[in-house]
Amino acid sequence: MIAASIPVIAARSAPGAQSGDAAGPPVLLVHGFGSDHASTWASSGWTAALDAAGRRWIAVDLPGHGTAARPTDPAAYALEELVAGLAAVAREEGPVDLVGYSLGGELALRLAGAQPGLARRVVAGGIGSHPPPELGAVAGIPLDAALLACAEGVQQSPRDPAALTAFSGRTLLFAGTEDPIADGLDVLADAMEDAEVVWLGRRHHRSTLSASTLKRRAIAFLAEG
Amino acid sequence: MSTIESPPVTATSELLSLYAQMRRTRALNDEAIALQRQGALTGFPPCTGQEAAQVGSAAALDPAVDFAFPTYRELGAMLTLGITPLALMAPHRGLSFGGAFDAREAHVAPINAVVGGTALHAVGWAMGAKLDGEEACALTYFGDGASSQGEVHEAMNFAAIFELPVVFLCQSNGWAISTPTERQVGGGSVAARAAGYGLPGEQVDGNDVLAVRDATARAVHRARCGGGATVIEAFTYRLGPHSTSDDPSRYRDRAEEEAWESRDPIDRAREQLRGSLDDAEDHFARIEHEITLELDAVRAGLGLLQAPTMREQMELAYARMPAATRAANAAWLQDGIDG
Amino acid sequence: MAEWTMQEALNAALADCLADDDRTLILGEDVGRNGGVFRVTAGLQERFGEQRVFDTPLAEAGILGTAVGLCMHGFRPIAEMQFDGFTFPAFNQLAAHVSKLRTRSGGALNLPLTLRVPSYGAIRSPEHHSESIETFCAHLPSIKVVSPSTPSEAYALLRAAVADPDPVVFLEPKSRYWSREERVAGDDLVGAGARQSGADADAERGDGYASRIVRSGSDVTLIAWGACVQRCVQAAAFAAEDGVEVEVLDLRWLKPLDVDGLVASVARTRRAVVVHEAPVTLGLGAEVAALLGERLFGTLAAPVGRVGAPDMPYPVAALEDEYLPSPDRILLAIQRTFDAVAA
Amino acid sequence: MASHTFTLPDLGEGLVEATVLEWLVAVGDGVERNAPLVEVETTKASTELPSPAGGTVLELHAAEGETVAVGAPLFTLEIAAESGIVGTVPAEAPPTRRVRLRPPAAR
Repeated sequence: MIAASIPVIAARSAPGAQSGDAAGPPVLLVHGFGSDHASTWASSGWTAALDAAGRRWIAVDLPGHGTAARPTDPAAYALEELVAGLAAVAREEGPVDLVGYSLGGELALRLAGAQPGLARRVVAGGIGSHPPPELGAVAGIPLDAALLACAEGVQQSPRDPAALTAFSGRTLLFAGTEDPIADGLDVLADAMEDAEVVWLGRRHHRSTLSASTLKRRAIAFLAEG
Repeated sequence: MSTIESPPVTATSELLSLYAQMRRTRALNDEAIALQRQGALTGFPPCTGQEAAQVGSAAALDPAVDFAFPTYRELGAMLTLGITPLALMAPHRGLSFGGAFDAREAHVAPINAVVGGTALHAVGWAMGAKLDGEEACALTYFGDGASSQGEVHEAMNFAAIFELPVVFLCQSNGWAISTPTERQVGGGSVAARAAGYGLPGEQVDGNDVLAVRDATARAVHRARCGGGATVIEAFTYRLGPHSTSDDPSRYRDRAEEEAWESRDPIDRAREQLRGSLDDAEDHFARIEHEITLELDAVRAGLGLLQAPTMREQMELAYARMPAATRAANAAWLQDGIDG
Repeated sequence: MAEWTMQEALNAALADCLADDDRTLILGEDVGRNGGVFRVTAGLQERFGEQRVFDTPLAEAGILGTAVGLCMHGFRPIAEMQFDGFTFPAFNQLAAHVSKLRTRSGGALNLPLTLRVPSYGAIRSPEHHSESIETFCAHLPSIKVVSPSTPSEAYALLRAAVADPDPVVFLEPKSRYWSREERVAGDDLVGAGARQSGADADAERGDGYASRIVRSGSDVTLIAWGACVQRCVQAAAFAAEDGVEVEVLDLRWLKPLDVDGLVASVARTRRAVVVHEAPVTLGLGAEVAALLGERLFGTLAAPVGRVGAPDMPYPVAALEDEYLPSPDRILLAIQRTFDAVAA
Repeated sequence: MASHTFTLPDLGEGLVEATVLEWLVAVGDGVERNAPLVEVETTKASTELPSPAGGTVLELHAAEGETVAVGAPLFTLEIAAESGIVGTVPAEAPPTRRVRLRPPAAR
């Protein structure tokens, strides 16, 4: 496994804020392409909501993003390498509840599918049944050498659709109704053993995560007995 | 006036106990704020964010030998010096002013809200220790706000002239209610003033618990060996309000608070411990468990704290109450019974 | 008609002082952007700027000493001590300089400063936040001391205090900051320039330091100021249930004392009781009782009563209500003036 | 009671306006300082803004879907006059009595 493919733990919940083990395993938060842990999970209010619900959480920065290493070899960003890197973190901290968005959502599903022992539940959004669009072309994100390599690495990875839906545990999929990337999300859910879908009205790819109804629903889902 | 880099990390077990004391302080501090919101406490001055400056400095003292002089915000220092949580909560139930503990036994002066004056008490105590030939040191706490009081300047000068074993521990926490440090401390540094009195002055990162502990330990050692007084300026930040009835949003913005929140002294110590202890998580779990038990005890004990009767409070006024006063008090109490 | 609280009335008075005379300014801890810990100076820095309303370092001697210097340069400073219990570091300035400088300078240096002090107890706060300092201040020559009991009084007396050429200690009853009162239309003082209802009423009697009768009665005079006036009004209402007509006299000025006003009232009722929060020993009640004894020895039907605190520091919040002068303690003192048998 | 109108804060990165996606409080609700207040969307992403102060919501100055310029009024809070004031406001409890006066016959 390529060391540079391991994500960095960028932030954690304050200790003692949680009400002990009864509150469930730590939540591993995985952001999407071109973003980082802070703008995906902090400014959207997710970390505050998890704190309020007494859940421990860990937020990573994926390679090439935020505080993580910035390799420029596309091979470091191959899907299976990113999944293996994420697995290393989950093994260290795990088992975990996985919460991922966009590229992070795909990584979460693939990790849970490949190594079910590391994940208790998965919440994944901003994805669809078709392979994600030309990552490099996603508007508004300044692309440096690392991000270009990341886009290329993910794009060229062999995409085994079955690996995306292999996880048999409780899964919550979500997306905005105005998000074209989420085409076929229902098909994805049907292909999974125990998945349900939440659609957020009037939301597109970049305005879905902060929806308060989504947070309430996801935290309740993660807290189910 | 020297700025000393943080010393080589001492034994990790020391850092772990300092971390535990800081977590304990933060937990009790947050519980007190919640209790005030629920009406169980009349008011509370949080020390959120200042745990390292308080725990680190207090840990350098030997309460059996030295004497500490707190103000009203030194929850962390007083816990570290062995004062019980309930003793420290009593004033905020309106049941005691100085705290329900024996100052003489604890070698800790009562809680005090008129800042600055106790610096001179530390000078007096230190003079007594010197006269008695004790190898002991007085440590007085004050903030950037209190550094403007004349008494603090007089205390530093007396300590210099009489070469007294005193540590002036200034927690420069950024704010005196709504007045920022730059509108409070002329010249920008309290430690720099020490040179004016011929004393050594030292600035230290108040959010680095080991740096504070080591700087204080050096000053305490210097004092005990007859080397005289030291002024330590620990830069930290009052993350919370002045007191539970203060609203900081009136005078400072979230951006500044968030910047300091990201430099939380407890997070820093926790990450250091994660780096040097492989079973860190187990220790953290144990510490949180002990804190939970202690908070349960505090909540339970709070209701059992008894208010003094007026008669008891009256007796405190004199060591030997004059007969005329006793008679007048009795008559006054009788009116309360008749009326 | 609109209502206002004492805090709002004081805020209005300060605004009018600043508007009417550009030599007035306000200094103290947290009086600027924070608007004061009781919001009495709220909005003033915003309106008049940081040159006229500004925060000082945390040093009471520094605040009062600076105010003296500002007077010497022709300003009319209004300084705030954040709490009664914090004033003592400033007492050297008060006793050694504010009280003596005019005499020391042969009359050349006037000190038209006003020292505002949130005073007295009853707000459940920690130590040093509930003191009564009127006796310490009134005992000093050249210093005047005044304490309002209602919002409109607070407006009028603060305007008078700031306008006075001599140093005035202005004791604000913090437990009454939130008391409401109707802003009497005809007497609408906000923005009515320097007209102070208190001073006007006294125009025909004395020089503007008069007391006022809050409630007239024939059987006994209750004498109080600041927060205790309301306690006397409550006691008078109870007394009326027993057929006793109590006169309540609000002293307002504690230095100088309105001797004529006191004598006029007690000459009629022949009985008097002074009520204050401070300890009875050497409290201001002692001065009032001595004056009335000297002026009305032959008329008094009983010694002047004094209701105040015992000889102990202000107690913890849990004992505050028992410590402060209750209506029952006032009624007991009134009854003693009935039971006294003249020699 | 004092009411205070808060404006849309500077969202950084040179953003000049934002669209209200969803109010997380309604008029009349109590809100704590730093509690979730409103979700807004900018060209960059959607974020959840915390309340800058505690109080009761008096008025919301922009409907959901409406775009607000940075610095323009966003909402008004009623801040309790006593909030942020040292000490507790004494309750105007009606006084009680036990002492009865017995005035002398000749007065």
